Amino acid sequence: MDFFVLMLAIPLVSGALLTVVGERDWAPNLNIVASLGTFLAAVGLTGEIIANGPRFAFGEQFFIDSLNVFFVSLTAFVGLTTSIFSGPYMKNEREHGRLSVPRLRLYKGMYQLFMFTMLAALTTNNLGILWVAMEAATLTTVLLVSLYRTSASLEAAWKYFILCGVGIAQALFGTILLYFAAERVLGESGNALLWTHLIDVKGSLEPTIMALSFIFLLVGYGTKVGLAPLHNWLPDAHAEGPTPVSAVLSGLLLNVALYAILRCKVLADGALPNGYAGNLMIGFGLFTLLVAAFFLSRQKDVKRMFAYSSIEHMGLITFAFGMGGPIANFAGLLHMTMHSLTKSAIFFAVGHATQKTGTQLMEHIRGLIKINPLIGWGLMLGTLAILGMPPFGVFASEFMILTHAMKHFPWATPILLLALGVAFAAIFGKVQPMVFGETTAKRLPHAPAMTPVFLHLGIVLMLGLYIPPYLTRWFHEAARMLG
Amino acid sequence: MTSSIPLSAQLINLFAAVILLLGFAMLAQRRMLSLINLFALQGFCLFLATLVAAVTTGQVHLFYSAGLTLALKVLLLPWILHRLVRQLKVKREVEALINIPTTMLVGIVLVMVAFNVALPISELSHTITRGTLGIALAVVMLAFLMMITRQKAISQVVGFLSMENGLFLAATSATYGMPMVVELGIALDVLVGVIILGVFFFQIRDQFDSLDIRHMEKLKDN
Amino acid sequence: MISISGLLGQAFAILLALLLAPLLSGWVGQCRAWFQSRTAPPLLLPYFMLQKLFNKDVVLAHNASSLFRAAPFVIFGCMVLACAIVPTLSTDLPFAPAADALALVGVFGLARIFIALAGMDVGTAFGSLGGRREMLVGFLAEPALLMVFFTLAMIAQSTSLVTIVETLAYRELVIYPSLAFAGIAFTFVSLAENARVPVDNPATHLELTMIHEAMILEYSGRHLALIEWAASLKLYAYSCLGLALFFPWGIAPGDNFFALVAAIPLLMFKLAIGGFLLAGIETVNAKLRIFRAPEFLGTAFMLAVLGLLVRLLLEVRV
Amino acid sequence: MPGLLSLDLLISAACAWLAIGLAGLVAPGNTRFIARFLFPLGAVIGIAVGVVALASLGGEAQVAVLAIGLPDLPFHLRLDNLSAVFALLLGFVSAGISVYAAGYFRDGKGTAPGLLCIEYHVFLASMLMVVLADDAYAFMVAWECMALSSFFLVTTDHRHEEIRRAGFIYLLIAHIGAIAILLCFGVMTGGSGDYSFAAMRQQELAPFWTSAAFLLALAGFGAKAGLVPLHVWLPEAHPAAPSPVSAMMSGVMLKTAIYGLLRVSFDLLHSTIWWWGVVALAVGLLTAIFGVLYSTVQSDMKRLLAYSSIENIGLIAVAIGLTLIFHAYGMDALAALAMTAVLYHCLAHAGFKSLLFLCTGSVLHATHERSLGKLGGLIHPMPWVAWLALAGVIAGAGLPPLSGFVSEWLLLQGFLFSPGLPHPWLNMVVPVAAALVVLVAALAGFAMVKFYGIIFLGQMREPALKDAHDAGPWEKAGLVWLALITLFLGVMPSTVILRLDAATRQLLGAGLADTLNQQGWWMLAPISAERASYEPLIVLVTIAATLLLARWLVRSLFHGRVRRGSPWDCGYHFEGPRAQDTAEGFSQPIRRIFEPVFRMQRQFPAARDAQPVYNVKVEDHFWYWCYLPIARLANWISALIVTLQGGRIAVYLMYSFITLLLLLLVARP
Repeated sequence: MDFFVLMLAIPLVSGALLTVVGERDWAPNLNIVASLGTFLAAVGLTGEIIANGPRFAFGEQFFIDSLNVFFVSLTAFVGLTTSIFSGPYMKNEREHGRLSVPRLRLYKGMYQLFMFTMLAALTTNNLGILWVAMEAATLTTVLLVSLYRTSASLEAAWKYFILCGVGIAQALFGTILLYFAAERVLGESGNALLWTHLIDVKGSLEPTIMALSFIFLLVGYGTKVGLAPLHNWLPDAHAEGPTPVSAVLSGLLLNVALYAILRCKVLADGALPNGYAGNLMIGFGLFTLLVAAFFLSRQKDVKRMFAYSSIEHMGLITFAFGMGGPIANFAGLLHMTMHSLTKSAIFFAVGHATQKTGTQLMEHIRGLIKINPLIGWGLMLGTLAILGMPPFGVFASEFMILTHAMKHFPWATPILLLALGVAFAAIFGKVQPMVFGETTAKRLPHAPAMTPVFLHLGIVLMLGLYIPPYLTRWFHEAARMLG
Repeated sequence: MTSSIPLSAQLINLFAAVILLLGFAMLAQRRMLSLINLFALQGFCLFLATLVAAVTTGQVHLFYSAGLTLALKVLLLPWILHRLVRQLKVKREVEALINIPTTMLVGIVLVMVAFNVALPISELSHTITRGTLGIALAVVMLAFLMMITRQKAISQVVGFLSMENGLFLAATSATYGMPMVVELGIALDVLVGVIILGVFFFQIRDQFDSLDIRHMEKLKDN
Repeated sequence: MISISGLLGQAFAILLALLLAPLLSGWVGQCRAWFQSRTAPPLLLPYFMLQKLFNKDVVLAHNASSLFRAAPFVIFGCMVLACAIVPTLSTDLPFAPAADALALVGVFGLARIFIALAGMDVGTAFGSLGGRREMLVGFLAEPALLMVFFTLAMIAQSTSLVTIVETLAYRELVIYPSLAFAGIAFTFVSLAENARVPVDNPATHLELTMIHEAMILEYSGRHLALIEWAASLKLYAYSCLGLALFFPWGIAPGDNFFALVAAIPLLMFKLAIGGFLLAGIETVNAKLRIFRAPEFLGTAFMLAVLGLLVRLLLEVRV
Repeated sequence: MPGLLSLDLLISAACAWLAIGLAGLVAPGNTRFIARFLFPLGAVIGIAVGVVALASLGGEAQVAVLAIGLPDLPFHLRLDNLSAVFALLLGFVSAGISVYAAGYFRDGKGTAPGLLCIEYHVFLASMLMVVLADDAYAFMVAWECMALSSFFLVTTDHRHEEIRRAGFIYLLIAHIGAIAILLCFGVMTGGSGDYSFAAMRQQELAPFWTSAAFLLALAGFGAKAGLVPLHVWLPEAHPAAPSPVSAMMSGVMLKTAIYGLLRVSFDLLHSTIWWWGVVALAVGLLTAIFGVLYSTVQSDMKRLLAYSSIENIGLIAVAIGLTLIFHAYGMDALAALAMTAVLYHCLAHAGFKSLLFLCTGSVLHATHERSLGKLGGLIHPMPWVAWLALAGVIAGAGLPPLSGFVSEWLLLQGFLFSPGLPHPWLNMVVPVAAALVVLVAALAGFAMVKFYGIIFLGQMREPALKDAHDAGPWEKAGLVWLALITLFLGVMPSTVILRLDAATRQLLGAGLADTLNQQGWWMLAPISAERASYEPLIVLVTIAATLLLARWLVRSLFHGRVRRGSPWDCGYHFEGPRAQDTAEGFSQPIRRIFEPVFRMQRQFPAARDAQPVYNVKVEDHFWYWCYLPIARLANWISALIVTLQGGRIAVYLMYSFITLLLLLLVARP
């Protein structure tokens, strides 16, 4: 059977199934098995693409090349580890009485559907379907964010819904404009939203329309990425939702939104001269980075703080892609990978830490290393990794971004370094007392799942010291595709 | 110049103008039910505009679009909203952030901006209804303004839906519709979105005893 | 290369230093008494003192440590080395390359550290007070002394004492204004380093202002003898250093035996004059409060730096 | 090919250290296995590193490219003479510290011994990689690993708030420094995008950019080395860390920063501009004076040593400045003299400061007390530690015949040549700087006397000190090893400098070997014997001979009776230990004379207080002048920025709207 169809079908079917039977004892295992199946299918698909080159599916509606297969495998992998993590996490939540059985069902069902929407968004060739899938991803996660039904989580979900809904409406307007421009070249054949067709004619698209279109797309999908000042939903949603959801939001959804921008940027670059799109992204990236860095020092809630850290890294990645060129794109892709892996690992550790201490307020979390060294070290190493300390891979990508910026955009380097320095001081100053010191934590009814944390960190560590050649080739190819 | 424009285009332009007018009306309207009715009316004009475009060009999927608009924007969504308003007992909008005359002035400025932005594009368009793109953008912006100024969750949602109307207008009138699969997807998303919102309203009212979004300002950093 | 005569001359210089040093202290004491219209103690009093102290029992405090017992010997060793380095009679000193002017300061510093530590060892109030003040004087005096040496080293293009003396004594006579500054600074430093008025008073006990005496309060018997001997050796070394640097005439060049013989009375004559002047200075000055000492030494430092600048400004032709 | 062998051996040594560290994780709780087996094994490897580096001195540079690293930039490694000098330092000094640590980490308090083992050995391996790295990425990775592992070591006992704070400040400043270093590398690539050092050597930069690179390097490496005003982490982190770690950080890690500065200034950058030297000299002098003054007024023995490390780093920076000045004017023989002083002081300081820190470790173990005010008289229960510490103290005070004096002597000799500089201002100002160097050296003596006298001499200030015990055999072995290094460096300067010559020759094209070879091995005369000479062995032998002879004569001529009695104390009633100087009292003259330098809060007793309390707290001006304003500024900015997140959804929508409008109106192409 076709790997691609399997990869989309498994989460869709299991999502539907879990919505019905999600309260059973074996439901968490089904969740894991489904994620594993998705992951294996994604691996198979990756192998196929690497071996045979790009391919279509469902006519020309879906298209998989080395760029999006990279995102697909990353998404499927983090999806798998998150499902492993969420098993014990959700059990503990239920023991604490924060979640009822129907909610658990909702969680598992929506989780799989969310994976489906992301995978669909990543693999579609049709920019319209991309939009539909992005909107659907918002809808599924809104329910996940408000899972606890507390006033705070409702507020967060409401803001998430409205802001992202409005944002994504801008993206739709951008898509319409794009279609408008493409139609003039491609005619009304219905192919005018297919990326593979658009890429062939990108040079002849009308620049005025493309510029407007890209602005709308950037503002629209940028809201979803969390670019400042469109980011306001992000910390709320991350902090108030269940931790596995924070992990996938931060680790995956932001990537997918950025992926959407990247696809549009390739078209805009073809139509517009002088790196217009790139400059816009550089501007947004730097502003986001700087703003997020200064936000960090005022945080009290641990998940909120790491949400801002995600914004910061998204700014950095946007900046990298804005610079363009093979090296910066490579660095951007690498940084996306590292950020996804590291940030989800951090959220896993944070999730257990908050369960143990019963609070998300950092001033009340102390001495994690004492009550459970694995959680403590997981959080500590994850934080150091996300702050760009070698030998973790985040440093590798930051090094490449910085060096590239120094070469081509020297004026931006002080801003980058200032932001990174401020972020370091803010985050590390808060995490260190949480990990070290005397403890206030208690034992959990279910043993925490720390394997995903160290699995992620292990990969990040390995990639910091050694990037296997086939991965390099793959990244290079993907980076070349971005121009 | 004007005489050379065919009747169908004049009709579409007319409906587009009415949609814009309704956008202003919604901006000024405080009563919740009237707001929803205005929204339904706007959807109806959209339906008419799409229908005219469909008849003129003879494209089949525009007929589907028109049907979809009629079903969703004119009938289903207003009906759901009506039910919600009645069940949640939300009568009136509380005083807006900015008073209504000022809002209208800002709205007029926005319309000028939108026209200005859309002007270069309209000149490039070869469809008969190229002027509508500016109007569509203006409707989107007015809806945006409405979302900013309103204090009730429901009126924000109406604003959101009105924005979708603007987008639909752009899609159907200016470009003669997107590919069918996309339009279906969009419609599905809107529908699911409204249903989820409906569920949400009840949860919000249970939590906050009100649908006033001013209660939802707890999550902040300063 | 090292010659037999050189070695003999070196040994003789050391012996002479060991013998003459107490005499110099006695002479200064006698002059002081004259200045103060007192009956002078015998000139050989320091020798009697040493004899007496060596014969006495050592009374050690209960908690005196091994360092306390070792320190007098170390200090004595340092001072002997210092006397061996300073050209007193001849410039043919096999030991001279072992330490130049900078190292000489270091050797004095080593002795200072030991005496300060020994002062702190028993743990009395006076002992640590003395140690602290000694280090205070030390860190103020050393830079000034170094600057003096720098001035001279720049004149002679060398820090080797022998080379300096040879330059000043045997080459054509040039008037160096910088030397005047350096000389005054050196005098100031010598007074401070040898625990003389106006910085310290060697003749007092039971004063809260004492420095040197406070450190050695707990010493007795042969230990005290060695320390006293070392103190007079230090005075001798400084005096000879001053004479060698500023009045180098008469120091025998190389292994000229006759010049060496002639140098002895000349040295004694110069030392006598120097001792007399020292006593004079001590008499006309009052002991300074301890926190005036930094000002005093600061002046010395300023003078030394001025000397250096004068040297650089007026005397160096670039 | 035998040439490549020594680099390979060093790489293997780094791997072996890593392996030892990982072995510690196998049985993290087994103190016996880790302390008695792994740490001594690490020491053996340390000696091997030292020997290999020593053997490779003077040889051709060896390069290797590892398969790890970035895709376009694999790890380049290079062993040249400069690296070899610092690898030698690392190897020999770390051997002593590791042996000591084998006895020190016995009870495994706080962090588990296995974790300590891995942190410690990763620290060692990363320092070795720092000196071997030959491209910016490898260097940065090793550099930050070094910072990170040492951070974890510093926070070993993380239960205390102030230790965590110390660790935080340390890592923060290390990170800022690393950023500056990275920028410096970026500047040095000159836009070529090639980050290997080999490519940087090829770059011809404009003077502006070379100066920028130098200043960035000075700031970046200065942050690690502890140059003012980036020193604030140092007096916090050193006392917080376990003593072997303090020893390692102070003795070895600070030197890697010096290594980096030398590598950038003399190897990677081609031209030298004279004012760089002036900057380095000025910063160094400021650092040295600041460090030594603060070191004299400390009441915590490890803080005292930490400030003393700042002072020594300042002196090294002064020497670097002098080297730069000479080098800029093409006076390379003199530059070599000053460079020798730099390298020698690195070695000397590594030896004696590690020794002193380890001694404080033994004291800490024996008494559980770091505050000088509660120590005293420890020479009685701990004679070994006390006498070995004396060697460190003499070297630290810069006195003959031990190691510290040699480098100071060389430095002063260098200063003596500065009037020959062909620059109308420098040839006058620079010699005067020498006076300040001497002031620093003399004040260091003050600090050292305070350190030694208050810890080891006098009466015990607390009754519990009677139960103190001397160091164990492992600790003694480590201390003796370091004391021997100090002694060797002190008395055999010519031998050592002849080895160092290869490094100065590589960096400057000149060295001291030619002149030194003309004289005997015992004589140090860098220019000529007439010009200046120093024979520490003769000094030592003379003093020792006189001492022994005097003792023998006194013993044989006189009776030599000894009685014990209570102290005389000038006839006063002999008070208890409270009558001695406290740590604060001892430094009172310094505080008084240099009052403006300190930020002091004093509390005086009133005349009729029943329990008079005197309290003095000395703080760092720089903290209030530099750091707090920056922190406040950052705080203010972030307070401003968080208003973006005000909680109102209408406002959020407005941001989005305004952004869109702005882009539509302003940012159209």
